[in-house]
Amino acid sequence: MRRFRRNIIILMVSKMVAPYIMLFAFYVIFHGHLSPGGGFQGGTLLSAAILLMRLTAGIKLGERQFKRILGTPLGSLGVLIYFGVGFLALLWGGEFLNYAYLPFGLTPEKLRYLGILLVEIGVGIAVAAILVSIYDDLLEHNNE
Amino acid sequence: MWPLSIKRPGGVPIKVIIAFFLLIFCGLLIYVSATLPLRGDSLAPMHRDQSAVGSPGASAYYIRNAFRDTATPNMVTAILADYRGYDTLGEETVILTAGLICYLLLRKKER
Amino acid sequence: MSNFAYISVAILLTLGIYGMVLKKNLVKKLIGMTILQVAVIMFFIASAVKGGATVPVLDERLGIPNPIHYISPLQHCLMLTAIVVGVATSGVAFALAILIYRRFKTLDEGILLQRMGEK
Amino acid sequence: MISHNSPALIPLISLGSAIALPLIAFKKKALAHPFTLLVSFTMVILSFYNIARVWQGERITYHFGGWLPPVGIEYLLDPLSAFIACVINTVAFFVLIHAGGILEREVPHRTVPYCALILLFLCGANGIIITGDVFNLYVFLEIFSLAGYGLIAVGERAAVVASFRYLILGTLGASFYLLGVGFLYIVTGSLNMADLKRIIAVIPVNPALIAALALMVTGMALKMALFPLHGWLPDAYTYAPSTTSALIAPIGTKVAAYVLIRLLFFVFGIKITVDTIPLLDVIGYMAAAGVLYGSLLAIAQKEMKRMLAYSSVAQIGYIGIGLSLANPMGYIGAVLHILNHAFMKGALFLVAGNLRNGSGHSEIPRFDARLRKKYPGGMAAFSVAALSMIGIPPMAGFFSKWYLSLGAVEKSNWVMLAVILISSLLNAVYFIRIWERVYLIKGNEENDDTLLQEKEPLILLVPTLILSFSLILLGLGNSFLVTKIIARIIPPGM
Repeated sequence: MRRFRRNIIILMVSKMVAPYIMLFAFYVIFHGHLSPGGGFQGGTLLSAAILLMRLTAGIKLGERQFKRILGTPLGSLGVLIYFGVGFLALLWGGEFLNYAYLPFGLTPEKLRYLGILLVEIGVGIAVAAILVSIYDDLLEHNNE
Repeated sequence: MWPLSIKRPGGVPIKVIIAFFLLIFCGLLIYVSATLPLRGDSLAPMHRDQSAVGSPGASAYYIRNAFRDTATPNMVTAILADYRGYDTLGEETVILTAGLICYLLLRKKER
Repeated sequence: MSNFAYISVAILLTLGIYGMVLKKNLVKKLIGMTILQVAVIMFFIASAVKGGATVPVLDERLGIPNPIHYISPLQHCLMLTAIVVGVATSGVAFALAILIYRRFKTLDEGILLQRMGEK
Repeated sequence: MISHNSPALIPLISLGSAIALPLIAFKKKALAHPFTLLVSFTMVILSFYNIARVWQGERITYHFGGWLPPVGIEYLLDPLSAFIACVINTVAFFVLIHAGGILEREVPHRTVPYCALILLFLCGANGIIITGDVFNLYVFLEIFSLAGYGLIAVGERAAVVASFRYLILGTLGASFYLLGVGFLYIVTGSLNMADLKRIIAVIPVNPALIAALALMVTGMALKMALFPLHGWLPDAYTYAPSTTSALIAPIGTKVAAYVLIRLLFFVFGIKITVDTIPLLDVIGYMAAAGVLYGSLLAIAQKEMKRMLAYSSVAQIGYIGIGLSLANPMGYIGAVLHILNHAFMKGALFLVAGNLRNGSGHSEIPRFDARLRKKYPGGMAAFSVAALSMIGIPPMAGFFSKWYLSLGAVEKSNWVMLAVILISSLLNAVYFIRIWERVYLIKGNEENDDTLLQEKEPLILLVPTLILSFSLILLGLGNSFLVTKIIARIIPPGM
């Protein structure tokens, strides 16, 4: 296995690019209602930004951006947001995932709009965190 | 599956037989796809407003009602997160499962 | 439009199965698996097309939404799910391949079967 | 609220707790197993509640998001799905009790993700059983299979290879299924099972419909390990940890068999599967070949878990035979065999796990009379389950074979009858081999040290005993089961 060597040019370029990838990821997540996009696409972009820093700066520096141990709990949290929104609707008398029953006092279609947004955020968090955690686990052996 | 791809002494190589069956499979698929409704025909069964027994056709229903029901212009998002939201929850669970498996198999033991 | 797109899907599908069943290297098997999944996704997406229709995002210039103006959104939604499932499956498959390589020091299934027998 | 949502609650509870488990047990790892057990117990209670609700043969539907079926996803609770869900959750509960004594030893430091995967596995199984939507079935099939790959891969050294092979073949099966769904959707324009059934009954039979049927059945046959497609099963069951094999052997293949029943009889209907193409005959002869092949290879095995795995290939063949007969008796036999085989294989794999835990191996040539002295309870459980596998009358296994034989006679299908009878003899051969070593041969007392000196702990023994002795109860109560539940779910037109 080749040893990891830090290259200053690649590091600088990726340092400049990564925040914009991340910004675009948030755009894709939050703009999913109006244009092609959504939680999964945004989540992969978010994880791409994090993984870019891991690839260029190495796991030590990369971990200051996103702790390795956080991957699985954050992924669980993302799915839990999704599940929680659905379950909240169930508790308030509707079916599971029936956003029209969410207790926020809006018209049903606005509530559905809001429900979709919350769910997409959950999906984005889950996908980003889990893709990073899979990457970390696949490389576990190499950074002993 | 694996013993199949190991060399057997003598006889027709088993690889050739499998490749032959795969060609037949490919031919059958092409034949079947030729009998499908024409692509791009907006009167094909899956695009109609009503199915053969009068139940609403899902795809046409989404196009007509997605914005009215969910105030979301992007129909794919509306289907993904609302009409068929349970599938998407399943999909998130699949990827969580993959994460958990990688954790289970590869992560170093904690001391 | 005619059904020629389905023919390329059928060929892609056969190639994928060929790789999965007959290639000896585990990573090549995984490549075959990915080709297979992509072929299925292409099949769905190809079937969603309507002649002269646009993407399924509401366009105010087209007035009240009418199915002849938009291609079918359902297949796209289903395939988003299938893509994620495919990503998850490849992730698990690579984890297993890495473990196999660590334990048996090979990815060739003939040698692998020998080493499994030896213990 | 519970009664309104009860069809969806079982998968939702297991799903929610699987998601929450990494958060709950993040600091305190010891919580993982009791929590899993509690969730499993809740699932058992809920599934019995569901059975009580559908007792009169009614169908309860549940619409996710409040959208009516062809638009939204539907869950369908009818006596068949409630019954199978009940069987699976009950077996899983006992296996999970047993896991309490063996988990720390088999997957050290890994109990949290392992328990979460078990919950996801159960969630996938229950979701597949109860769903009324063909694409939703695919999604839950993938949850179920992925969790299965992970659960298998933590076993012995060679388990990763077995798991990889299972993954390749399982993905092939799932892709075939998905392709079939695609054809079906293009021809009919619907994804809902009840809707599909009505549409398929009306539209003319065309090649695409038959291709869809063939692809979906092939995919499910791969998951179910029907005979020529069983390649992944023996290694996967052998190298997996005991808890995994005791979970996957009763649940994994049964769920795929259930999907086959749904597809053949409740989606496509007899009209296509019997009258138009001889699909059921093909399944039947493949299954019959599988019964003989599995039984013969089981006799040749030296390792108990591997022997049980090949025996599973044979037992799945029985279910296939029952389906292929396409008459009420064969159908009752197949459904009853799903129940019986789940209990029998669960008990037998638990015994194999106990032996591995106690004596460190489960190789049949090294069995002798010391096992009888050391583990009287475990061996009694083994004997009862084995008698049931062979098909001795008071046990449950006899009755499923009885109904299968009745079905074969009714259809004058003597080949199937002969296969059922011959394979019972073959079953007897491979179990008698073990009885002979355990009960008839005197052990030499000198090298007693190969066995651990301790008795089986109660936590391992009790679930094994309950699972195997309930086979007697199931056998005695089988007329009740058949008339009250299974007879109500004979598909229309059979």
